[in-house]
Amino acid sequence: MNQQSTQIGRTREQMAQRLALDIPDGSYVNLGIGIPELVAKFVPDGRELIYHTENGLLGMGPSPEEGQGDHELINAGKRQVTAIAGASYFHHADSFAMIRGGHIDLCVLGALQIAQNGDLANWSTGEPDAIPAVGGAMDLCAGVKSVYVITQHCTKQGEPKLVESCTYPLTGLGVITRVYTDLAVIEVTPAGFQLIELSPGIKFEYVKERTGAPLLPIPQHVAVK
Amino acid sequence: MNQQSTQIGRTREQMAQRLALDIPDGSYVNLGIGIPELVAKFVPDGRELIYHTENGLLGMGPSPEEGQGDHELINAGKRQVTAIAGASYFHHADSFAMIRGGHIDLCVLGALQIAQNGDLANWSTGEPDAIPAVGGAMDLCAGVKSVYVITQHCTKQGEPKLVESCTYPLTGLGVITRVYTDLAVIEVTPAGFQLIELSPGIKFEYVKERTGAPLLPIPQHVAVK
Amino acid sequence: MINKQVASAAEAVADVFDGAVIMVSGFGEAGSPIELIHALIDQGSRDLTIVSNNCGSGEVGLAALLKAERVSKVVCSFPRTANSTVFPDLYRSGKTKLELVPQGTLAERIRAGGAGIPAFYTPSAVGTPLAEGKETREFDGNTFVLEHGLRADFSLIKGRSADTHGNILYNKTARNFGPPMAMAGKISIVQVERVVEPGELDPETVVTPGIFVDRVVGVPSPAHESELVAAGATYP
Amino acid sequence: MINKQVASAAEAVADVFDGAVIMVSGFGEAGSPIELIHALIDQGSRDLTIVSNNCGSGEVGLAALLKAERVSKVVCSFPRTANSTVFPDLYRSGKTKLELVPQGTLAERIRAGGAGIPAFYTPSAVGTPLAEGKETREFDGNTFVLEHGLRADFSLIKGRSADTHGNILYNKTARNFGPPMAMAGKISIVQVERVVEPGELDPETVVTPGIFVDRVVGVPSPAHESELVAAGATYP
Repeated sequence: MNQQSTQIGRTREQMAQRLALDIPDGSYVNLGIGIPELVAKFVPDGRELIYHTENGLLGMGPSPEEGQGDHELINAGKRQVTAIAGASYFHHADSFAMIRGGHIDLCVLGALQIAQNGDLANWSTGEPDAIPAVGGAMDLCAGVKSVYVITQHCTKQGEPKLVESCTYPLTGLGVITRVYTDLAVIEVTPAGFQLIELSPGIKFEYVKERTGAPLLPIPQHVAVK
Repeated sequence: MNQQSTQIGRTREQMAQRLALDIPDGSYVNLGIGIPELVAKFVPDGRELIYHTENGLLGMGPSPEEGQGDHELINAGKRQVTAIAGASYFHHADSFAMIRGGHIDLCVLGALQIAQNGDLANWSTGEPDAIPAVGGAMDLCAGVKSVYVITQHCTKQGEPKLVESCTYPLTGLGVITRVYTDLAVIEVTPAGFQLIELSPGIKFEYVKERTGAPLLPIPQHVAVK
Repeated sequence: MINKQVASAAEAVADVFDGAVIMVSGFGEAGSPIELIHALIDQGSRDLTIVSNNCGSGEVGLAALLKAERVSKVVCSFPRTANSTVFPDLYRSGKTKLELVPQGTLAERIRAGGAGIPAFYTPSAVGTPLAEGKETREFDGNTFVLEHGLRADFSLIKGRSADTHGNILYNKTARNFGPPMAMAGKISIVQVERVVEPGELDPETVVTPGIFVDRVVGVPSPAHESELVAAGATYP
Repeated sequence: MINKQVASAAEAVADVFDGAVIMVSGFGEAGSPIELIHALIDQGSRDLTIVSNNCGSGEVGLAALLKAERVSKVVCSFPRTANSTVFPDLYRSGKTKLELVPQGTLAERIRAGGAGIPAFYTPSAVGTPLAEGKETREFDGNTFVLEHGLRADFSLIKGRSADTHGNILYNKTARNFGPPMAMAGKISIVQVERVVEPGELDPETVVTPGIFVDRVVGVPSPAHESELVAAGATYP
């Protein structure tokens, strides 16, 4: 449904920038691979976030200058990164103690499907010949205080990613509280998907048609952030 | 029964020295408080042992010179010690991972009672007004590869410490494999207490009378070590 | 900007509430955060549960907190000391309850609490009075006892150095229970001799990463419990 | 005298036996002990179970061991890589089995194995296919799954520096699975760039204490997997 030539709604960068606005100063944040990684570029002035990468670094900084990287200083996506002043290295058992023990404030993940009860499917399409691979996604879902999703509203084939219930294998149950897409910001509430904000130029009906479960309109008393 | 003025059998130092002979080169060793601590003084020439103290030091060395100690470099008995070259510090969860995980070769403990099946009681006399305190003894019994006891053969009241079954609350079940006393070296076998060696000047009958369970004589085919 | 340093021990413990569960680092005097404990005595909260390996000595630090009858329960591996009758008197009078835990089980329960592990099986104490009434289970023919993770409302910890992000280094065997307690405390408070700027600690040598630490207090010359006891000191 | 240094990677892995369970450190190329793995390829043991976060890339290191059809099973959180078809081909042909484990559960199972904990409860994977058939239990109203400790016959680990007592330092995020795998290996073998005498490493900064390490091998200039893959290298 999305047109390839004309951008409708937010770009990936704009989605990341929008999400970044909602992260409080001083948060410990784990960013998944892909669009979530872009969030780090858009932290508003005056806020300081500490990035955790599950392969053993707290205080992850941006990519190194060309030729300045270290093969053994990488992020969860296996790309070379840097370490900020105040960083620390630790082993995997300690790293996932941070995750599982509820010490990380926010995790931002990509998604295949998000159900209206907050279930997330993001690790497997369940195809019989696919090579299963899960990484740390289930641990992040199980342990991090808040888990946000950042994703295109629909698949490349135009199928809704926000659904009544996930058909793909689950990553975590009832854990997603916010979804940031190219079209909207949506909160997952006990009543289901609750629209919080439309992307510039996007109408409610347009989002509703592309959402695979009931979508509650922006309530009168909620101010747009 | 022991006479106060005339030493019968080995002194505390001699017991420790005798036990030290049986510790292989390169062993990781945890020494309990009291007589066990003396073992470190008698390591034979040419052998190197690494001492673990459960409060977070591997490579414990002897007491510091007068005035050279650190209030925060102490052993499990809360006395100041030193650290050898090659030492390492670690926290309590890691320290007991070493103990519980079977990484320590030998632990030497004191005892209130040792049963013929290898049960040890060494933490409580079970008196109703006693303040219970256990420390790390149960963890050492549960996790260390070999647990030896070094103790006087009898209590100050002349009661046997080697018994058919412990009447005091247990520390560990079936864990003691050797007992070094002032009178003898005794192995705990599936058949019960097996005399391995008599202290100089001590007769089998003398030890047998002071042992609260059957004592098997030194077998013909066992060479005295 | 992240800056976890607070101005004083008093400020650091100001929000401790009646009935709180408080972990206190230390093995004997090594790692005992005496200045934080004294601030807690001044602060006044009551009915506390203290999780600590020992119960202090003399009438300073942890023993002084107990003596002030502010502690209703201790979770501890070795509450006896040669030079303090504070805990024994409270225990015998029934004023302070004791949950006696083998030292390694105590350390592991604290680490588990901080690591999001609600329960685990351990071989320690199987068949002894300290496993009585607890669930046991066999794995590979051996018997283990089920033990539960421990968390605290506050952890009071002594380190040596910190940066303002809360990264902590310790001194020798004073490290002991500090790192797992920092993990298990909902609010973890660390007193250190020296507070530095981020970047001054080598990230390879940080023992407790700042994510586990909420407040850092500079106490440049901390007291040694044994010296206070030898001098006959009491608190307050 | 204690001296854990062995002369070569070949000597270090000489006693690996058919059917052994082998833990291999590394997350991507960081911390992957390529020289030890290549020595294991030369050594010839078969029917191995490999416990490692990934399955290597290209046709060097772990991927080369797999390619040589020496591995009957992998225990792993993320066996896919963009630049290797080795594991996918083996998996689809049924030649290599896969036990897929969430990354944090994998790390904790290894640590538990090394710490004498036979089993623990974790919230990770509850309600997902990776918890199917596993025992679950509620604590405080939340559901957890029972997971078991893992041990290995051998652990192959990459560190940066060691002393002859086996104390190990690591490099940055190459630390990853090294410390828990050193704990969990019955025989733990560590390759490092530099081997020094006892006393040259600061005891406060040692990451893996020597008690967890059996053999140390000096590999002064270890290869980087990504460079080998970029150069189209294969092994042997």
